[in-house]
Amino acid sequence: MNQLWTFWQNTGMYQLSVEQFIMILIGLLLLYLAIIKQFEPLLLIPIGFGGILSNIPGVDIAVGNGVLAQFSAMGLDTGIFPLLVFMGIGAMTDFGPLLANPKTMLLGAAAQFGIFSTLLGAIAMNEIGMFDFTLPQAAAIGIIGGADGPTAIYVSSVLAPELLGAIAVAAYSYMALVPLIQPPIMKALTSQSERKIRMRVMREVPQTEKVLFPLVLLLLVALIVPGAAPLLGMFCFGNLMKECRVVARLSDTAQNALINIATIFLGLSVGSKLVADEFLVGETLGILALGIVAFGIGTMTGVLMAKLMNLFSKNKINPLIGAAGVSAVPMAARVANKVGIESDPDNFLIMHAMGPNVAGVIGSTIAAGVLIQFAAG
Amino acid sequence: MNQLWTFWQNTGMYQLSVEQFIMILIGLLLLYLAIIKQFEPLLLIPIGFGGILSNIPGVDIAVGNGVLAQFSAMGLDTGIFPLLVFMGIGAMTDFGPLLANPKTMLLGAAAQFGIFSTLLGAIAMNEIGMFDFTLPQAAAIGIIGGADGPTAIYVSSVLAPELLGAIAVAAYSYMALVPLIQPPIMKALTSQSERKIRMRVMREVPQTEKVLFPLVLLLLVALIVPGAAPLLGMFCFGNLMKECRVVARLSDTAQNALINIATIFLGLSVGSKLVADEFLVGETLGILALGIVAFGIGTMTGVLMAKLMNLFSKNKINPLIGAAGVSAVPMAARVANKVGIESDPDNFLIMHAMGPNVAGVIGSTIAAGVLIQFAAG
Amino acid sequence: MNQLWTFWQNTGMYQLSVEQFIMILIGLLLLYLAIIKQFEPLLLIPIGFGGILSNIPGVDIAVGNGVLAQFSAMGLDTGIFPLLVFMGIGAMTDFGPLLANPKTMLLGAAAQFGIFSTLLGAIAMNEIGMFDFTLPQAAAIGIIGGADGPTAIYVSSVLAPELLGAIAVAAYSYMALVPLIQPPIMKALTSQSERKIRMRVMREVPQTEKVLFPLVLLLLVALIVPGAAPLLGMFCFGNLMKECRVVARLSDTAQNALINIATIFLGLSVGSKLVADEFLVGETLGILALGIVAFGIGTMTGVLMAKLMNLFSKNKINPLIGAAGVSAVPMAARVANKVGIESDPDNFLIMHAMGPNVAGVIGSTIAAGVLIQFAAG
Amino acid sequence: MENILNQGFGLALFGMITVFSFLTLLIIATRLMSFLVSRLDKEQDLPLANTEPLQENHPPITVIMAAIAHYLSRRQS
Amino acid sequence: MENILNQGFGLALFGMITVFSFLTLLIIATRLMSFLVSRLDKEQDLPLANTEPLQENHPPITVIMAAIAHYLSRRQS
Amino acid sequence: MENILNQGFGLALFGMITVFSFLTLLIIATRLMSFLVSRLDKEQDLPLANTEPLQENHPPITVIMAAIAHYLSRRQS
Ligand code: NA
Ligand code: NA
Ligand code: NA
Repeated sequence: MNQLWTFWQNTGMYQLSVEQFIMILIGLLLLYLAIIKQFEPLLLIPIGFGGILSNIPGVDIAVGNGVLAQFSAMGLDTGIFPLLVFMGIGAMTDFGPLLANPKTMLLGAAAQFGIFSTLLGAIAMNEIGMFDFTLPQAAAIGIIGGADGPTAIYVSSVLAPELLGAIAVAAYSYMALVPLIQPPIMKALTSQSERKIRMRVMREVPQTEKVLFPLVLLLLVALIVPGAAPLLGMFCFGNLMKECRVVARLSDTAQNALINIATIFLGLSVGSKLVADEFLVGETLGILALGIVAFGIGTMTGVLMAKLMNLFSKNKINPLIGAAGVSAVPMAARVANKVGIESDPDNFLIMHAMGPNVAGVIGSTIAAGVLIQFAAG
Repeated sequence: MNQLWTFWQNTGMYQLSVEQFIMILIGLLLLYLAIIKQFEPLLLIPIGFGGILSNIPGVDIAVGNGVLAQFSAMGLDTGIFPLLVFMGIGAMTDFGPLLANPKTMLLGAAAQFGIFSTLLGAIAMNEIGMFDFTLPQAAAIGIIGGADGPTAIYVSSVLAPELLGAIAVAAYSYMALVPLIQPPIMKALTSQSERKIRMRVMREVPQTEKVLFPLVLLLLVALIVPGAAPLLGMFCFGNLMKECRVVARLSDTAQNALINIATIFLGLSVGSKLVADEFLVGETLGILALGIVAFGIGTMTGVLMAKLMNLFSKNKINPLIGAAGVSAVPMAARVANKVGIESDPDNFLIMHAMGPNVAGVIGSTIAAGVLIQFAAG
Repeated sequence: MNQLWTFWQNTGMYQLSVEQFIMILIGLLLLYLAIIKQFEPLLLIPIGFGGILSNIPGVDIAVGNGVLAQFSAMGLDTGIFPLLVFMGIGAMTDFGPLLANPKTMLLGAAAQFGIFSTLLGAIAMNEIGMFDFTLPQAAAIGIIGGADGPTAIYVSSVLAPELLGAIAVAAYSYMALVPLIQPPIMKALTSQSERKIRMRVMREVPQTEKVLFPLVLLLLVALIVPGAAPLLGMFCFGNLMKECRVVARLSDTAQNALINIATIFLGLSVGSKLVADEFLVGETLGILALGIVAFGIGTMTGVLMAKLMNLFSKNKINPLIGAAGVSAVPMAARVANKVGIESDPDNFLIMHAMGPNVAGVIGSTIAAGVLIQFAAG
Repeated sequence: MENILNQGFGLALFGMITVFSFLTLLIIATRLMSFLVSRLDKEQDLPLANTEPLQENHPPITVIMAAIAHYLSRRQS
Repeated sequence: MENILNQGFGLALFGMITVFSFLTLLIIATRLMSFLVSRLDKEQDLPLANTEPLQENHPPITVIMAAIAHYLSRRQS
Repeated sequence: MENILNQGFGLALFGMITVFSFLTLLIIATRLMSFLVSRLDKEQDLPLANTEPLQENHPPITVIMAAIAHYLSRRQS
């Protein structure tokens, strides 16, 4: 009888708190979003599942010597997992469209307004007395506007690990919601005739340029924003392995086995941060609210920058591709294409949008470098 | 001359002890079993080879900063390697046959008698004065009856790391011997007509059920036996990645590169536990003897449970598939099929046996959870 | 304005030292050699890129908690990465040609003169007052003559980690230069008629011998030079996985995903050792000079040994294949073939040269074992 | 000695009960799940494993926000 | 409170300036690179991504040695 | 200085002797192994690399048990 009582005390039912129950529901919701709605399933499935595991009472999984706690200590607190994922993304990225039309980099720059205005938004929430974010926390929240998962996770792990769960969930959820968030903003800011602008056929970029570009980019980062060098360095390394064509086996592994392994571990590690006392707080609501503002502003400034550039240039840019500057590769580029087709069914913008799209990745890592260098506590 | 003497003193020949020599022979025997007899070669080749490496005198391989000692510290003492292997197995497991006929889960439950009777057997050996096993050690020995390699290794690494080598060797050897151990027991307990029972054609299981099942299973574990959550959690995570179909690249990696890497490291780490002073002890004999009893009892109770269920049910179960409840996936299911064919060449039991077979995996992890929760020192 | 000044102080341009600038140029040169000249790109691309990253000022990449410092601590200081690479090479190696003609092992032995004469050369440089190498340092420099990357890196990581960067760069660069270094030496030491010697068609080696060979080799190492057991053990393990044919999935992973991942990490880790104050020293010049001597002497003694063996044997060996005894698999074997074809366009030596080529790998690991056992500080 | 024997019997008995109870509950839960799925499937095709992502006007992420807000408000009161 | 507001504005302003400056410089550097590549390509075909390794009589590894030697000699003088 | 020179010569001499001795022994061992394999092969086909696992009535795992038992009994006596 005594043993039965001990058993009962050891069950999850006895030990489960309301907070853990809610967090398990949130984990299930993330799985639902990932599987049924196909919201960035590669990350949200491990994150959601890890979140459920982390809230099972009576067993150490996300704390102590638990397996997720160990994954987290190994690769999330150290930054290794997001950097390996970023290396793999680099090995999958084609800078060709950007090299064919380098001025679209400015679109990728403009869209980073989303990051910094969100930083200010977080501070404004302090001012009106809602929260009490520190500067590093505000900066980490801002990076959601970069619309780039590994960058957001890396920056939060450095600046505000206590917010990492909420920031990662926000970043990936909104990236998946790009097809809902962006089109109304894009249409509101552009006229029908602007959306019909046809862009010039791109030149073919020689392989030599593609090989040299990651090196040029790395050296420029080294000279100007060294804080962005770990992120951009791993990204450029992956890209160089792909483009140089002499290490195909390494490039293949970086794009497949290695990024997949890192993604599984990264997702579970992020999931281990979805514990009730860090996630079930008002700040999470603030972060989710700020995140959607970040995406909206980034979209807006990207489009407006395109319109501004058109004032000074003969070769008109279709302002819709400015929205792709927020990153969310390749979703945002596809959205630009889709909205374009609505105005002119024969106007395929996808390749033109890939330029600002990858420029947005570069732009967010530069912003990340600045934030890490100057906002660290 | 002096240097020659130093050299001689540094050779393996000079330093080799009788114990190390015997252990190297045992390592070679494991390789023989793995390569020529094809006893679970995926694990026994790394274990056997690691065992040889670990007994080379005059160099630190399995101790200190040796490479196998590092692997072991990294993933065996921490439980990471068996959990990753289990995740991969989850990603290879099809719960379809179990979902088509859920009541066969009871067969997977009954076969776990093997675990607990072996636990009692180990304690009985204490009683007759042969050994002096502690309760955690007896529990770790019992888990051999689970007929599931990663579970056995995980439980021993938690409860009795000093017995891990012997337990892993016993578990994998007997799993390979299932085609020898089981048939006589199965035939002794069943009549010819029972062995000819034909089972109903299974319903086709919709994908939605397959996606939901790992979540249902995880939640039930969380509520009832949280101690089994790390093992079953990783297993269900692997299975969910496979069944949800939206993260095929992660599922592929979990089933290939990642499980293979983890298997290599796990096997070598287990091999590093095959050092003479831990393995060449009477306890190892006891463990090997108890292990075969465990398999035998599990087979027996599985078959008997099927016969018991037939007393109360209209849809008769062929009792041979009860033997598959010990796990040893998929060997035990094949054995059930083979023995069935001997009685009726047209009666293919393999799919029906897969249900209790995977239920046996679930059953052993539940038993493992109970043992970890209540037998830990 | 103050912030602008802070920003300027944080840029790479402000902080970059001349030494770092030179090291970045060296990193770019290594990338040039790897990509355009195809000098061992699998290692030199990660090494070169890692070297650039490590010399970016103002950010911790190769030091402190930087990502490359972490890779290095994880797998280079511990020896794990070179051992995993060596395991993969073992899984790619075919000992068939060596087993068909075992006496060619003596060629692989003779070529190791390169290692020990380089060791003496390093000490001679001390004598003439150029440098002040310790015995472990001289031994680590000598191992360049082994013409085997992972072995060189493993030995330096044990004996002289401060020279690892220079030794790795020298080893891989000269391995790539084998087609330039060897032919003049080979031609100078052989007559036209010797270069035309046709060797007997090889016997077909049964699979059983191929399975047993790695075990025979391992046991002999265990008995005689246990210091070589970690290196040769992992190599033999890889080879056994390949030849035994019952663990094809492990062998595939060892040859692909795992060796590729280990190569990426190993290269970046070696790159992290290319920091100015360790690399930009006179000793590096000495190491590079000694390295080429090592390759030259190894080539010479390999060829001379073949000529010596021909004095005592009826079955003449083409002395060109002696040069393949330096390892540099499979480049040196190809060079032997190419030089042979110049004298007799129908005389294909490639398969005959593979024997001494892989024997050279064994020879260098034995030499490495001796050096580690007897030269360690 | 007495002690470990008793403990062992307790653990064995109790372990088997747990295993059986768990798998029995799992049978029930599985049957329930299968039943619900079959009913659901009749009413509507589940959009599982479509390659085209679905988007709606009410992004479900708002559910997270609502849940947290509700939880926080309840906790305060 | 004042303080973090000021810091935030400073960081935001300064961050956007950096992002824009960086990408502007990157445009210039990229254009320059493309220009140089196009001129180089006209003069000679770059041997990029040939499968056959190229070897010359002046192995470029000597460049490393020359560079280090030059650096060391300059440092001493 | 003397010292390291002597040590170096000793190590070099001794290292080459070891390398040669080892590979000479390896030649002998390899030849012996090949000879034994060829004799064995004539008498019976080795079941190597069959896909079908073989099972016998005397499971070789008993050899492990016998070996340990023998070792333990010898140690006690
Ligand atoms: Na971005
Ligand atoms: Na089982
Ligand atoms: Na060699």
